[in-house]
Amino acid sequence: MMILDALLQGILMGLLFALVALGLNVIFGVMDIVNFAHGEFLMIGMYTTYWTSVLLDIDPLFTLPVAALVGILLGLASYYGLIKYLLRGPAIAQLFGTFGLMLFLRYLAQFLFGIDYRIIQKGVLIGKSLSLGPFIFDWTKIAAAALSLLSFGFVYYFLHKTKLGKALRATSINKEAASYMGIQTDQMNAIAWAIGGGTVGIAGGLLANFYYVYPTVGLLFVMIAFACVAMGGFGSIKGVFFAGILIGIIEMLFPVFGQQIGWEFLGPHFKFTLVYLAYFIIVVVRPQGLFGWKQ
Amino acid sequence: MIKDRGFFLSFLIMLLSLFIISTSLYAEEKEIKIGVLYPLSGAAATIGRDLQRAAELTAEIINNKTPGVDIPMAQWGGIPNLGGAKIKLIFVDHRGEPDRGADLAKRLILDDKVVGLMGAYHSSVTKTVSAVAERYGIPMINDSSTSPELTKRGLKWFWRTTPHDDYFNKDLFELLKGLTEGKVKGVKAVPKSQIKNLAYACENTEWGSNVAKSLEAYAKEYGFNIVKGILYTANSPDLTSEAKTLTTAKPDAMLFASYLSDSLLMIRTLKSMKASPRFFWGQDAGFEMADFTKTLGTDTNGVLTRTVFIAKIANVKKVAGQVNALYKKKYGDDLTGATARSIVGVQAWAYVLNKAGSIDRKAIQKACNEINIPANELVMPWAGVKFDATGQNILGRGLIGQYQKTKEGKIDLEIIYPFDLATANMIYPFPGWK
Amino acid sequence: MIYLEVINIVKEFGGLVANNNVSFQIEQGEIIGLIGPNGAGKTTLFNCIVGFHKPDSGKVTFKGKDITGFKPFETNREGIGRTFQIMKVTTGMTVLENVMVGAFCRTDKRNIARAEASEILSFLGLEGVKEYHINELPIAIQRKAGLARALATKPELLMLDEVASGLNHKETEEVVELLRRLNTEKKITLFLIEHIMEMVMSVSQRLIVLDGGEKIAEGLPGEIVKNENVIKAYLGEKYAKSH
Amino acid sequence: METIKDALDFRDFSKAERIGLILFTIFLLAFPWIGTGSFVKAVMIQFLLFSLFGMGWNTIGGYGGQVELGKAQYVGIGAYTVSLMMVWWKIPFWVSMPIGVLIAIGYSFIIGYPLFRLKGHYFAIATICTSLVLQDIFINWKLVGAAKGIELPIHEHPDFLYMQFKSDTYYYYFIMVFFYVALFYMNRFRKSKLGYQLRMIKDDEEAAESLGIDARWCKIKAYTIASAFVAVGGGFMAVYNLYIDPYSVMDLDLSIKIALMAMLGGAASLWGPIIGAAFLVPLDRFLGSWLGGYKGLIGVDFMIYAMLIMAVSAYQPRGIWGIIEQFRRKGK
Repeated sequence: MMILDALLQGILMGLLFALVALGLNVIFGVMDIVNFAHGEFLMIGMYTTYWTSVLLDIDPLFTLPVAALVGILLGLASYYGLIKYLLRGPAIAQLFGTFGLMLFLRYLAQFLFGIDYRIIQKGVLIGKSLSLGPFIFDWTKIAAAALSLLSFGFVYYFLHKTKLGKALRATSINKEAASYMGIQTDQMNAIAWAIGGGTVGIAGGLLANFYYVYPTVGLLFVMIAFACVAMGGFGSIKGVFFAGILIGIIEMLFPVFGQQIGWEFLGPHFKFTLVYLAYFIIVVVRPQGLFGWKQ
Repeated sequence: MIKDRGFFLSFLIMLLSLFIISTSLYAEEKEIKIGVLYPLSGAAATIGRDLQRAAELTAEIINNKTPGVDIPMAQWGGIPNLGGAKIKLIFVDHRGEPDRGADLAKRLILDDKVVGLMGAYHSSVTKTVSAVAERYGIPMINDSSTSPELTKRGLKWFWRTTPHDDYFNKDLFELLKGLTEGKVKGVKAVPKSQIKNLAYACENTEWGSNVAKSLEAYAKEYGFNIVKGILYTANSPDLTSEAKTLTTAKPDAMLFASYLSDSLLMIRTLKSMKASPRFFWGQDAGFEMADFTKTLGTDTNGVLTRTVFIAKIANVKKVAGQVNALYKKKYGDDLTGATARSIVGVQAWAYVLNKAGSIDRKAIQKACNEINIPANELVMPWAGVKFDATGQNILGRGLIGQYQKTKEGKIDLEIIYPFDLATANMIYPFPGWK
Repeated sequence: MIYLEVINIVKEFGGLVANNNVSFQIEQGEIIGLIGPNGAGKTTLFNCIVGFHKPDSGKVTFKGKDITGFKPFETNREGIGRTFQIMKVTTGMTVLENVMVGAFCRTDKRNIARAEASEILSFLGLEGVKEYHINELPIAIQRKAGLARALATKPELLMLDEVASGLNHKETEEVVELLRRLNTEKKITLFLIEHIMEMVMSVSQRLIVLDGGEKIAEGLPGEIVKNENVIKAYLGEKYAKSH
Repeated sequence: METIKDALDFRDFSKAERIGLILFTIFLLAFPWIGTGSFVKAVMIQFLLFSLFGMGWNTIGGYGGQVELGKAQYVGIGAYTVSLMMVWWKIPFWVSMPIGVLIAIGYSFIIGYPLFRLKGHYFAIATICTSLVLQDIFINWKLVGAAKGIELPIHEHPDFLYMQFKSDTYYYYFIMVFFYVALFYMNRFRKSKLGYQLRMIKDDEEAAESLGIDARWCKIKAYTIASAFVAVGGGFMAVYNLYIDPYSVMDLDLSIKIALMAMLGGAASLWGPIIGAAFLVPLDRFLGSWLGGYKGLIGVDFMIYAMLIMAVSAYQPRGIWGIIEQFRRKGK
């Protein structure tokens, strides 16, 4: 029973991890850039929801469009302000460019909003949970999971069914070929950043429903998001989805499982170690990740 | 070619001038300088800011005659035995990094020529800083690190005013024992079977793991039963599995050692699981910070925290109320355990300097070993400040407070333990969340 | 002993057959051309021989030794060198350094490597550009530098991937001349993929033609031009019939 | 003999660079006597230490072009070996440090073998993961002090064997010796067969393979060299700070800092990591020390730091050394 419970909780949490990682993956897929500042995008999404809901006194769930919009704008601003210039350099310079962006955003937030922890107190879902027999689920997490599914559905639909999405995918598969076909790489990149920023903005908005906000909060999630994207395969939407769930399950199930069979070393203090280890093993066996096609 | 050489020269000059500026900025002044190392940025920035505020306030009280505070030092207007010299605190930010702390300690000692050091909050940073102090033979008074090991290292230049974690954990078990004996204000004796099973979750740092170890030891000594103990990774994005493990063990009491971020998440997570232990205790740190109640609001009703200072102490201790009023007026918050400790730290420095009557290192060392600050001059509910041979203050003691909802729906921290200082009836059992 | 033998190589990429049952032999000292329309599987075949791809089935032997599934650096150590159609733009290394890397393949000493590299560069008439970075040079010289790099590993068999593409007429002639000299003076067996028919006809002693992953013809240049299958493959069905 | 001559041979550099090196050496030698304060000296020690780390990283990250972000685990291995051997068996630094280096080499082989199956971003994230896993293991491993870390006993009297001195000046000169050994080694390395092969791999791995280079093996070798360098620095950190814990010697931040300094200074050049450390270490320490204590300015030092990183990455991906070379080319 506990195992089943842990499994379900893990899937809920995993969906959220996947949503956080989704934007990172879209950006990577199109441009081959790992965005270190992704966690800070998340943080800004969270602050957006926090401030709009507190200042305008509306339910945090209704602030999601604002969070998404801010995310999109942030993505575009980052692209045109910095990333475009980084593209000339080698991978490592790109990595550190986004690393600089990460530091900048983090401490800008600290400068503007102070170092206090903030948490949203009021909201239709906040603090409420759903009891189903022996299982108890947090409503905010259920909502987050549902919206995560929705976002995945939307992004998948966008990439596979719309003209723009197809162009985006063409760019991600082969830049040169795409540019021969008249697709403007620059525009595609910007769109990727907009989608990346938007989805992570939504993720931040959802997270703010049950998570505290402070300037370095992104740090907690970004490593998980990295592992998630890399485990699933860079650039694969399907991959990031399943990898997120897998990470959620590993993180939730192993400690419980370990306790049940009395293996203390599997305890909660090792739960993320197990995630990283799982990533390492998976990529060593399958160097392109679970669903990736590029190396 | 010429251009090249020019570049290198200018590069060297730049480097050199950087060094020269850095040294000249800290030119000598005619004050008694105490170097204070706090985490002013980084993950613990919130607490570092509060600590700095409290320390500054205390220095102001000492340096200027402050009416309305019934501590002799408030009327000093400087250190009397040093010709009214003012205390100047030099704050540096170690960001919680031990090696940065050590470097800054060297700066304070050799560049700023401080008379002594204070800080550093994180036990790990205190370790490197005190090693530097020991190497250079500069006295260091530690105000706020609670790792028991710090005073077990045979250092000759290190003193600690605050009680350490072993004291606090012992307090907890005294409270539990008191519950079974009916000593707690407002609660009838509870049968031991109702409170026997304990579970703890401690963060996996040097502090948290020490707390866990000592909880295990005291549980044995006092005849309680630990049904589940977990160490978890600090700053975790998700604590569901930890909370789950705790709740499924169905303990009577849940005990925590967490910094702020984890304590917030833990409460939220347990709330969503409708956890309902009878007793809910946090070992300071996250649980006693101003941000804890500010962020969680009434969700904290009934939560116990160990601390060394509670604003309500003003009811039983006049000076505490006076200093707290000053602090609140200036910064809007009540004093907490951490900030009050910082006050005592600066105060201890003032008394030591006054007793030594000189800024000679040996004289200060001697003064530290002999100092005895009486209880009624402290904001803390302690029996005083007096160091033993290891440098530990043996007269300190802890408090256990409980967050209680007032009629107006606000949250107050009431003293529950020691029993003779209790300011309110204890809410028992823990009301849980609705 | 057969010098290089390729037996029934099959290579598929996700269901797409790139090479199907290709077999042929090369004699020592020959100059062989490998031609075929775009997508015929020429580069894949090269990659299967030198080891960038592992063939799904089939066998490659070199001087009697089975080298199927060898890694590229292993086939190189056996004596097979190769050049690339596209030189990835190198930013960090000069031409000399590039060639030295090749020379390091056979020696550990920097001085020896440098001497050998200089020798090869002067053989190819590249002394003048030795200190330039490759991406600063015109394409023809880049190609030559790539050739020099491969030559520095002292290959017995050199596999050239479109060494003349993108070059003008005069440059192409220079390359042809160079290849002949390599073959006669350095006794290197040459195996080249080429698009430019004129060039490949003039330099090759024998030709192998691939289409759709299969070998459709093999023979002397004169024969190949008249081969029905080849004309069909190159110019389309219609043209072949009317011809 | 020839090796040493090679290591000391700077003839292929421009005259300006050689003069610069000589001036720099004189400056370093004279530095403790210039009369600057101890904080500056401590910063200089950090600078030399991070140059050492950076030069190590430069083998795999700069010359080899691999995005390696897990060097902190080797700092940890070096630091822990020295500390544990000193605490448990009283083994002097000069014995335990080389052993630490050997352990680092062994461990880097074991981890490098699977690691270099990976490429690009998979590799980068895998290096972070291995470092985090090792850190977590040390955080939970009771035998090695777990999260508490290890304190080294403070000796009453200066002790060369255990590297215990009262004044930073001694530490300064020791790290300076390590620094120069590393510098000379790197000077040889960049001209060595492995150095050339790595640069080829960085430019074009396929072409490198076709030139008879076993790319994976080369990368493992470079990774091992880098690890050895970093482990030396780790050992030094232990005796210098007298206290280590998994958070300070194995943190991701440290890994990133090491790579960042080398990259920002100019990867794949001899001077790059040194220049990077010369800029970032003082910037980090001084800005933190100046601005850190002022109210209302929390985070400003980081923002300046961050803007500098962004500016260099965007303007000249080859780092500060790249900018200098660019100007020199223009000057010609």
